[in-house]
Amino acid sequence: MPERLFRFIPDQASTLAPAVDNLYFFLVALSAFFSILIAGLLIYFAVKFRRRPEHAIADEHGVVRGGQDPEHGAHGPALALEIAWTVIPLVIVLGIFFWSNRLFFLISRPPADAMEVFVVGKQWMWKVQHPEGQREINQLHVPVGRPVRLTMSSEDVIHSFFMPAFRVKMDVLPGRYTTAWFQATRPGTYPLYCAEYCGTLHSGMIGQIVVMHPDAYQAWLEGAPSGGQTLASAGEGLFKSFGCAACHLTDSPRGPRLAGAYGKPVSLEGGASAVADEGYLRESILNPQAKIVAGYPPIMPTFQGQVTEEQLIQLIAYVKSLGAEEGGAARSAQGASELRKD
Amino acid sequence: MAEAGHAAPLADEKHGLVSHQFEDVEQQRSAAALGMWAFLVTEVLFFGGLFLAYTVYRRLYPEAFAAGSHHLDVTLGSVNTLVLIGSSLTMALSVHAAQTGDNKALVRLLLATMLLGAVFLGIKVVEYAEKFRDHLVPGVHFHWHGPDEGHVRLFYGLYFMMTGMHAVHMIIGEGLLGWLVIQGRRGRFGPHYNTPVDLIGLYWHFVDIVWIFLFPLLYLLGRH
Amino acid sequence: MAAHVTPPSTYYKIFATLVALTIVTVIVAFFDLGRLNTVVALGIAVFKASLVLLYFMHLRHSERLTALVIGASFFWLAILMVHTLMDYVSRQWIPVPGK
Amino acid sequence: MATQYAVQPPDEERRVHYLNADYGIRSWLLTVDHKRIALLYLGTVTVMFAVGGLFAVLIRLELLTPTGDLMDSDTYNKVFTMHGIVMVFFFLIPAIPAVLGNFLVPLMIGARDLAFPRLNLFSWYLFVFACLFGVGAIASGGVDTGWTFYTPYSTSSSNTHVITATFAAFVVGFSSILTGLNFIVTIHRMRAPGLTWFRMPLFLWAIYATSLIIMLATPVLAITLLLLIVERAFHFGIFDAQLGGDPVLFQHLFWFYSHPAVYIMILPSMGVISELVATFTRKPIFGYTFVAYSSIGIAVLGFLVWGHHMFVSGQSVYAGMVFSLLSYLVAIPSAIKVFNWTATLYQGSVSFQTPMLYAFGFIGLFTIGGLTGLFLAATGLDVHVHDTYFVVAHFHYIMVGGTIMGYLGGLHYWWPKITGRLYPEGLAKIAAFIVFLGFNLTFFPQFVVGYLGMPRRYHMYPPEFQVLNVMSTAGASILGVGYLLPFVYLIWSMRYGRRATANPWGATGLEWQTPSPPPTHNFDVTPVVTEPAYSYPPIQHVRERVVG
Ligand code: HEA
Ligand code: HEA
Ligand code: HEC
Ligand code: CUA
Ligand SMILES: [Cu+2]
Repeated sequence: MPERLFRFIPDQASTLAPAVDNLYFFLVALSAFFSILIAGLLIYFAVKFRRRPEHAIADEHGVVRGGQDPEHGAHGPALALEIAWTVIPLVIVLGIFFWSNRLFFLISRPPADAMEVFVVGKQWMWKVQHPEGQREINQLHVPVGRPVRLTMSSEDVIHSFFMPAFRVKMDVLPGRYTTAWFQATRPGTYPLYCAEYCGTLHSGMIGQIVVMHPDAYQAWLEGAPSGGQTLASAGEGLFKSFGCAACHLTDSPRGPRLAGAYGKPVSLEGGASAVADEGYLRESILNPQAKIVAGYPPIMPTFQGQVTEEQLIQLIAYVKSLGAEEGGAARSAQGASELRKD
Repeated sequence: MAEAGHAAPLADEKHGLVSHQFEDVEQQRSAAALGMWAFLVTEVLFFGGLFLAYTVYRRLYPEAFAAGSHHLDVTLGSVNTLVLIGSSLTMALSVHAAQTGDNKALVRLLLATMLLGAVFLGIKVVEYAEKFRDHLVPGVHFHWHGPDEGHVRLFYGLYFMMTGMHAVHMIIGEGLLGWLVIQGRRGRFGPHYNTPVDLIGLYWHFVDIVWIFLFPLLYLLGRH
Repeated sequence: MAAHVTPPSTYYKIFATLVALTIVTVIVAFFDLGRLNTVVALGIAVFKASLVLLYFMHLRHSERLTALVIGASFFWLAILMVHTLMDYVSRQWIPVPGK
Repeated sequence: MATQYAVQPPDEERRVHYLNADYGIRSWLLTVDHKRIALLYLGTVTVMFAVGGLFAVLIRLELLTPTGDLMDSDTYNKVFTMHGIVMVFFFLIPAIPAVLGNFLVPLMIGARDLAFPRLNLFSWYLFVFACLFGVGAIASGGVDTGWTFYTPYSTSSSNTHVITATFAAFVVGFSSILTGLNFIVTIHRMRAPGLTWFRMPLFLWAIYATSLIIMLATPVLAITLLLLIVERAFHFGIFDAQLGGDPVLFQHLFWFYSHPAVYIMILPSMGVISELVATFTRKPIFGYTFVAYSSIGIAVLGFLVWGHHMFVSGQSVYAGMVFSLLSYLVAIPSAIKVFNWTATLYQGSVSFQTPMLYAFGFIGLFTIGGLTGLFLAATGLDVHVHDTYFVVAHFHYIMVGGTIMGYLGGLHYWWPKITGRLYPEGLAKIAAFIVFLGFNLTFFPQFVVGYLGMPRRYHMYPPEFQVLNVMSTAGASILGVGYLLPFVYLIWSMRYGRRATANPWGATGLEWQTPSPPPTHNFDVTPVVTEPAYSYPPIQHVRERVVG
């Protein structure tokens, strides 16, 4: 982008950016219109109807006799005016409402084919993990032209992952996952900020988003430090070392088979049901007693305090990969409630 | 002082005083009554925050809440409910005594109300002591023999906040009743002037109503 | 004095009803009615609270403004509850990412 | 409204009024006279404004350069936190209700005092106690959570004086509840004969609506802060995700109070503007009933929109949409007010004394601030501008450009009534212009820098934002001068100003029908109201003016 002396909008580097800016420009125009209208009328009336000597008005001592009929309970033209300036703004704001919330829905629903990146915020840095195992700190490398979905969590307080060039921001909370997505349209380096106040170095919790051509990205992936393991394979290692495999890997009756569980509904003890999204998997590991799968005893120990946020991400990546490998069909056909019978 | 420059407060024959800002007793009484009701509105929303937290977490962790609740003492809770309803009765009767000018009954009924309030608080102390013994007071010593300790801790946290705030209101109420007793013995109240009895009565009944909701929510869910 | 004087007999009747309702609500709690348990428990609580309000607190014989004030407090309590729960109830509605 | 005090008695020097009825410290500290209590509040909130202003100066000086050279990050964090807490809880919320409201409510309804004068004094003591506690928290090292106290930062991470500061806010809450309660009861029960609801000045409608909000919202703040204190002290997990709680619940509870609280801050100022516009155009407010009802509409609808502060907090997307829709609805009553004020000028007899200049400033700046609220309520756009300087600019436009303008306008307008003296008009006009210019220079650039992506609460920032920040700091120094001027000349005028007549503006309203300053009990004879508010005589407009 050519450097400009004075800018009014940040770089437009995602598919969302122009859509958001259009709404912004519309609102700027609308605001300008109403501000100028109000200011103009005020000035015009103030000048035109400024106090003149011929106005017979109460004197300094304010002896006020015989009032003019105050406009209580408007009727006629006055009422028409009142209705007009109630209804016209109402129509306008409803328009803005529909426009902006369509956009919001777009921003809130990542496309299904998005590539996944995991983000962990902690005071005061961003830790990023790519599915192929690459890790970075305060940097995020992404390819241009592909939707990217961020799954984010915090180790301590609330942070917020803010990429102004993409017009995307999402709070990063402790204890649960939040998601954000974008599709970069222009290679370059863009700022990354923490937007939720999080303590001393809140303003230092910044970084860069590096958008690359797909081949450059591929090259970067190969060069970046990954410890030689993808997230899922790291998760597999943990699955074994934490002893999850003992209950979950074989078709042992001790715990439910996890293959294909991701994204499917689970029936719970007590009749409720839940969807096995990332948040559910997370809770199942950290707080297994909170939601018990129907038909199983509540014997799974909690791993709270034993697994770090990053290990959790690896475990979940592994559980999700189990579904992908085995097609997931087996489990979904049989359904969680079926499990109870065998 | 401000009062000094003004026409002496109008002494209304038998009734108490009409403060300088009011035109007459009736205005003064109705202002005071509205003031008390408005105050109770703020109390509803004050407790409302706690009820909200309770509802949110109970929805999220029904099992843990049921388990935690199961460990509360229903008998003590029920007895306390009856005690408090009893105190509401004596309070209502005090208002009647004041309205009819039966000063002896007024003082006795107020004392009975205070006594029942004290019984309630006493039972509460016993319950708290038990919880303390069982390590069910949230804090470093909290310990729960059973699944889902974290969410049971939440239940107990809310239990203590809700009953604790209720108890604080009871204690304030006891203080107000004590003041009424002193005034009552001086013969301040009668058919023409009983606003304080009336208003403190409203407060006391309100505290009772709070308990009427706390009792089933905390003690009774998860009983079966 | 504008205040209405309620005869003690009314107070006793209300008291008896409140005691009876307390006993009922405790007994009901020991039966498993599923979701109905909560409904019944709260229903009885609301009824008891209304009795206290109407008779012990003389709402029945108070001016309209008092009823309005009380109504407002419960209306605002409802706003607090409903709008917050709206968030909690609908959090899971967004489809699972990637599926 | 024909009452007798039209002409000041000649022996003005010796007339007994509320200021000279009694002397000495005790006569002030133990007073139950609403007018004296109003002055006690005036003194207290002015001190708090100076404290908050001092912090604002520190913020702006630090942000002059992108690097953190004036103070370290921890200090900066404390500075903006205490700026926000002091300005919101200790200045803006009490400013108009407790100063002008306290002084005017009984006068405007023709009563001798508020319904509960001793409770009124007690609220002031609570307020002072809270101020001392707050200043104590500042002096002993301060607090760094942001004025929003978000958990879990405030409960488990911050190691500053969170409990002291929240406790101070808690106490201030009680003080404002008691004030609100007093106003509600007073307006319901103590209106002068003939003063029906729809004859009331619009300032009273605004104060009534404000008091409703105070009473319904503040208790929730109280319990929220209490939960926060308990959580911080005992960690039972209610807002702590590690223990099963949900930090977002805190945000719900906090904003349930704090969004309505922004209307606590703007409604009284809107009430002042209605009075000013009527007086200085010599006309009844156009669409009186609509303006009156819109205050109540704002008070009610204002409770339904709090989630618009939480669009990206992890709140459900669907809840976000509902909150967005409702936020748009609450903008409508504000729009109605702005249009009605503007229409009032039509065929009026407009004069340009200082209070009216502030009223013009209010209408213009509030319009900009409110319209930018529409940007923020636009969910898809708020994702980008949330927690950036765009938000900072939005609320300063409303709170500084709107409320403080209204407050200053009101203070000038009722100054003759309060002190019995006139302020120096020429100087006051100059100050009003300086405030207007300085304000825009300070905060307009922040819209731009916010949309460019500069996050708020940033101690250091990328160099590309510097130009706009320098403009902002320059503006703040002009603004500071603009505020300092009234501070000086108003104090000066208390001794040296010209004596004011009972009704220097020739305004309607009961407060102008008693001498300036009023006697201790306001009216020697309870006034009887026979006409609606703002019953000015018709204006003789010369229809066809010959140009020549
Ligand atoms: C007095 C204070 C005050 C007032 C009155 C308002 C009024 C409004 N506010 Fe503001 N707001 C704040 C103080 C205030 N706000 C503060 C302090 C914050 C930040 C808190 C923090 O995080 O620290 C904030 C933050 C804030 C946010 C959250 C932003 C974020 O954090 O991401 C939102 C989002 O919706 C918002 C919206 C609105 C709206 C829609 C109004 C509306 O009520 C405005 C209505 C007014 C008008 C619309 C103008 C007049 C109308 C016309 C001239 C006619 C034309 C009108 C139309 C076409 C509709 N505000
Ligand atoms: C009523 C509320 C109010 C008022 C009046 C102000 C007034 C001002 N505010 Fe404030 N502000 C807030 C409420 C308010 N603010 C809030 C709620 C926040 C958010 C805090 C948070 O994030 O938690 C905030 C945050 C905030 C920030 C963002 C900080 C950040 O996010 O990092 C900035 C930055 O420029 C700022 C600037 C200013 C300025 C320049 C003024 C100026 O208008 C001030 C002008 C005043 C003076 C310059 C002093 C004048 C001198 C006197 C009155 C004389 C005194 C006399 C003697 C000392 C003898 N404010
Ligand atoms: C002692 C046996 C045991 C161990 C060890 C164990 N689990 Fe479990 N797990 C269970 C049982 C039993 C259930 C079903 C009951 C429940 O929901 O708590 C379960 C449920 C789950 C679920 C929810 C499954 C579904 O179908 O909805 C997940 C996910 C899970 N475990 C992951 C793990 C992981 C990851 C580990 C290791 C870090 C682990 N478990 C270790 C026994 C165990
Ligand atoms: Cu992390 Cu701010
Ligand atoms: Cu808001």
